[in-house]
Amino acid sequence: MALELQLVVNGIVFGSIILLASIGLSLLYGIGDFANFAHGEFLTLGAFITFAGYVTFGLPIYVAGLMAFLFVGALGVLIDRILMTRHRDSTPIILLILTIGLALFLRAVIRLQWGDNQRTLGMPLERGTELLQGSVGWIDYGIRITSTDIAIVFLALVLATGTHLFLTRTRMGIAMRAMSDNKSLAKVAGIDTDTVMTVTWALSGALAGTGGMLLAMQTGVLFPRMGFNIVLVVFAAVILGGIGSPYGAMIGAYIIGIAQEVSVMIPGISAEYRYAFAFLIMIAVLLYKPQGLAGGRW
Amino acid sequence: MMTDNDPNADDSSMNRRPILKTVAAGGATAVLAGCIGGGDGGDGGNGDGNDGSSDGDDGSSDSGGGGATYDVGLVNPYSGDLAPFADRNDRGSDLALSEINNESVAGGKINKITADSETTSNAGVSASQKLVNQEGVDVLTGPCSSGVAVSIAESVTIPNEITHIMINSTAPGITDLEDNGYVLRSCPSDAFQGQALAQVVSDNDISSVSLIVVNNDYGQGLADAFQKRYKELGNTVETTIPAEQGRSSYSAQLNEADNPNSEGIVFIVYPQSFQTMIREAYQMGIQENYEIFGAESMVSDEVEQNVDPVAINGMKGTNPSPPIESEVYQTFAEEFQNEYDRQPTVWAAYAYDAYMMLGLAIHSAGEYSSDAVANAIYEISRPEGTEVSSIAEGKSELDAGNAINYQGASGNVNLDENGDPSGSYQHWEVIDGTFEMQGFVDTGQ
Amino acid sequence: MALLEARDVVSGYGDVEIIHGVSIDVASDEIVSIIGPNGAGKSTLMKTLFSLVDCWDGTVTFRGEDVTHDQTSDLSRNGMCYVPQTDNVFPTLSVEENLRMGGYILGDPPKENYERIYNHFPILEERKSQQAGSMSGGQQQMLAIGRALMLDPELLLLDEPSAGLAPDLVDDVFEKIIEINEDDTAILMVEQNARKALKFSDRGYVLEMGENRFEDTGEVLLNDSKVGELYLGG
Amino acid sequence: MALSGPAAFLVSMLTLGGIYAILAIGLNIQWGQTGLFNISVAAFWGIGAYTAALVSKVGGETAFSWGLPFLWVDVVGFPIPIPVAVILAAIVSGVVAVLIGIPTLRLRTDYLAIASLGLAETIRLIFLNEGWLTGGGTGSTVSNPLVDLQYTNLTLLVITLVVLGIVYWLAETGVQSPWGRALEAIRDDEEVAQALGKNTFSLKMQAFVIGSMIMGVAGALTALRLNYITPFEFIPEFTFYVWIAVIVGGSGSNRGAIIGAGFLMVLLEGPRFLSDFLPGLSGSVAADLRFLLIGLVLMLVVTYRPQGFLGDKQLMTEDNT
Repeated sequence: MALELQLVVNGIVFGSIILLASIGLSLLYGIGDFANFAHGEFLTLGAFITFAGYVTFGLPIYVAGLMAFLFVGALGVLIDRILMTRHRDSTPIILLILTIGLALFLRAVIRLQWGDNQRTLGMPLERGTELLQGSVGWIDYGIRITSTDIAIVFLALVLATGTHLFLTRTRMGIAMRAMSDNKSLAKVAGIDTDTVMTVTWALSGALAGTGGMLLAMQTGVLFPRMGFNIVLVVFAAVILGGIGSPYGAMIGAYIIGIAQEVSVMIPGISAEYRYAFAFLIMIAVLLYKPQGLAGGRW
Repeated sequence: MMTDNDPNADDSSMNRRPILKTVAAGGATAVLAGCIGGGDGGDGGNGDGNDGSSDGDDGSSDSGGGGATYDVGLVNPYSGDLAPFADRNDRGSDLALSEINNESVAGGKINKITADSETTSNAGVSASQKLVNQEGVDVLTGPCSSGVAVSIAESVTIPNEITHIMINSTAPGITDLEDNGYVLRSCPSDAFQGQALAQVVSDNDISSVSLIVVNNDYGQGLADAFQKRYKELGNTVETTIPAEQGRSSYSAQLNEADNPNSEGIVFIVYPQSFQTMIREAYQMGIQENYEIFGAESMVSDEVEQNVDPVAINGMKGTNPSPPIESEVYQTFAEEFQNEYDRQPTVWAAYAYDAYMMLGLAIHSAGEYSSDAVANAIYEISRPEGTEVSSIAEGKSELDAGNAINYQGASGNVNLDENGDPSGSYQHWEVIDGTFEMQGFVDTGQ
Repeated sequence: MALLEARDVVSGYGDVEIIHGVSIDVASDEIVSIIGPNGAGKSTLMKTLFSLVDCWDGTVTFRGEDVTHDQTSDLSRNGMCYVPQTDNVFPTLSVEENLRMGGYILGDPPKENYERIYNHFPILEERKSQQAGSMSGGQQQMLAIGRALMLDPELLLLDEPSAGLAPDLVDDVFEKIIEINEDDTAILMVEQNARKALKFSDRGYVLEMGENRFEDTGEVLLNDSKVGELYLGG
Repeated sequence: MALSGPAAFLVSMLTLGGIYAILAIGLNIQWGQTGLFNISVAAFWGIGAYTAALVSKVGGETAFSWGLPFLWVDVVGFPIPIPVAVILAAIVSGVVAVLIGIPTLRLRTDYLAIASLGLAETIRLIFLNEGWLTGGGTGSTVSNPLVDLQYTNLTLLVITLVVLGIVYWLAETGVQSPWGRALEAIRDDEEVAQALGKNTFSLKMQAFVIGSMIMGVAGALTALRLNYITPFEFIPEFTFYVWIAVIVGGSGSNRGAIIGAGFLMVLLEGPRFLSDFLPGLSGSVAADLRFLLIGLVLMLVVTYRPQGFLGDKQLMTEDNT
């Protein structure tokens, strides 16, 4: 039967995967003030770039991951320069529709490049190491962890920490937070909001690209809809944490990740409903605390 | 639509078959005409009404003998969830078409026109409307998923009296469609495989299992058939766990399947999800404790190439038997390999057979129209004729006035009165990471 | 030549013209106030001067150069800074980060810029790691001014610096403004609190319906019976 | 049967276009009129379709033997006309809309968007996993009495156009009424509307429920068009399609919604003819190019004509959040 603690561990791993995507989405949401529906495609692209590096070119996985980070980051810059500069004053709804168009476009490009057949990273299989066998009452706290799990959690946390340092220590990072706080004041203060926006796209893309790599490592298979399939959960994490707050997104990602997994312990709820469970938590939190858990704070 | 309400459709079809055979020997056309006539009174009018578009074709095929073109539609999931199947259907059908059009049938060539079903009924119906009404095809093939197939059959092909050959739609429910004989399949119903799989699991002395099932028409249909037979054999299904395709993790499903009362886990999912599942199952140490079984959907290059053998070695399951040892299949596989530089899947074989049967049926009928194909396709596949496996053989036998029995790459493709080929299944075991066929399953029926 | 010269400025929002041709001068050592009833277009004028609102007609020159259509960031770089009336600090940034953003254009502003501001507003140094949003209204106003001073501007535009402050804080703010002015920064401010503003100002303009009404030294305006009756609440 | 050739194709496309137009009008009441950012169109569409499918099956044989007009369906021995199946679809959609509206309509715009998207996905999972009710992944047959008619598709087209006409008339009447103006007030500034003494929650709920009911009606028609429905019809992409229709046609305009639906049909179905002009194109490449084109057109439209063809310019180009 299910090992209860194992579910929590699985949740942490899944939470780590959506963590990077959530931070990136939240940054764009906060600073650009719109929901980027193409974010799922960023993830997919990150996964496929990793595939291209690791499988097609035979590079080490971390080099492939770095490629995903850089490539999707660069794509973010490209999108911002070509498409988004015209839309600096557009309403959120225009931007939302725009990103839906972008999502369809990117997914078609991914299909044209890599086809519809699923691809596999072919990472070596590994049996999870057993830790902490035993149980207390009905709670079985035995867990198994693989080095991939650890790598995923580690990498996600390293990048999250890096993002935190960037946002709090660098001039550009603080400018991003300032712009998220108050766009017009940022302009008044002489902040080059155009550049800040471009950097935000780059960072958001780069984090999503790496998130895509983690997703590919976890699932093992790649397909053009993979990012879109989890983007709703990413949105749930972002909203749960409070839109525009990357720290909230971190909390949100882990809560959603763990809650989803643990939800299978509820009797009578099929495993298929765990995505629904993520949304129900989100809505419950919104009703109780409409600003999200972080209350709009950074 | 399920008018038959026959709770035991499989058995009844078994019972009825000998009768059909007997009558068919006397005159298959009469039986089929009867079948079609059974729908509504407008039989005579059908031919006329239908031929608004195909008259031109008939004319050219009759007169020319050299340059006629027979438009056949293929609704294929080029996008959407089942997109990976589209290329298989294209490869299999193109391979058949190159042979058909080399030889020419009834003095003409088959022209395949494709349209995207997007794996949804809304788009699939639009796509087939375009093929049937805009392009004027007389025969429609595809699409992939059974749900879309039924929508198209009910909304487009049956009302338009278009012969509809399904290539990958294996849902048992399709057998019972009230189709006036227009709906045929080149793939067997999963009702048969469910029985075979139940037999294999039971024969391995596994008396209780957890099922992980992709929750679509394919998975549910197969799981139902499995469950029914498995219980008849005196075993128990502990839980049936639905799993949607395309998820990034199935650990929750696997945890649920990890049930102390189960001795085995049966996967009825597509390769894509299976690769994720088996990876997680291995990490969780699940196959240490359970015997693992799988349906035919596992048997694929993807799984062989991408899954580490240690994770799947010893796994067992069933596969509709392309008679791998048979010459027909060997030739098919060889040509396929030459053409596409890869091994064919069973799905490519079904697509290949659908088009081969179509080609032979056109030649046998001597004309191209929906009704002519629907009738002739039974004739060229029935067991009484000379066995043939290529267009050239078939043509020479037919031209000599002999009845033929097409032997397909996917099996003997003898269509029953519901337009279904009977399935025969091999059981396989994964040895050193490859699916090794172990011989045919005797379902005892 | 005055530091800032606005001539016949016309501007507005969308299709609505709000400023119908206003002229204003600020000399390099002055404190100048713009007063007038609600809806007179005082804030719009400020925003027009700072290029936050498009100038439809007329010219604005700063240090003799035409800056009518300059970008706000160029204006800041060249010595004109602006403090909005409300939402004038970044609430989730710390005090120090707010100041750092004030000096964004300089790259990383040197230490003495911070020190100059901490000298004017010691409270900001005490609270430099506190989140700006959690400070009192008066402290936020000081931070807002401090932020604008990071670039050491020659001209500071203040939109209602006393808005929403308790009466005893208002004097504090004005005293700080004088202090800043003595530090070689010209001040142009819009004030609701007209009487007090004029008292502290060298000169004042009275605006009504988007047009100049009166213009004189602060003292004269304060004592002008007509101005007093119409705009200073008797 | 009966109709064949390009005419039949046209009939089928017009029917689908009509269904999209109905969906778009429903969404327009919610978004264009009231400013509700609803991304659960597919869910209500599906609820309508499943309701119609279930209703149609209740009686088994249809009431033809009663010699009644063809629009009648038999339910538990009691013959009811198809419009009743359609109305039932609307009612069920409306009830679900109330249940969803209670927790979500108080949320701010973008939260409502994501919350409704989540609920739509939840509803799709229910379609998929509650097999006892919906047939699960296998799908559900629709006992469509129309298939026994001589002009099945034409009849459905006529029904669709009649429904579209009624829905359009209702929506236009609503727009002109004080009720419609109250909704616009909420759209333009909810706080002001509240200050004017409007019960904004109740008004928003009304708009949400009515819009959702219209979507449910479109679902019932879809069930009649497809004759067989599966949960895979009601994926989020279809919600986006309806949004495209509304945005391109012009938010706030019901006529625009219809034009937008027409544009959507050209966008979705037009590229099917791409392969006619590019014969060498493989099926999957053509499909990919089609979506490439859809994405591109969408981006171009909102970039160069954000208010759509007939839209309220202010709604789309000025930030009123």
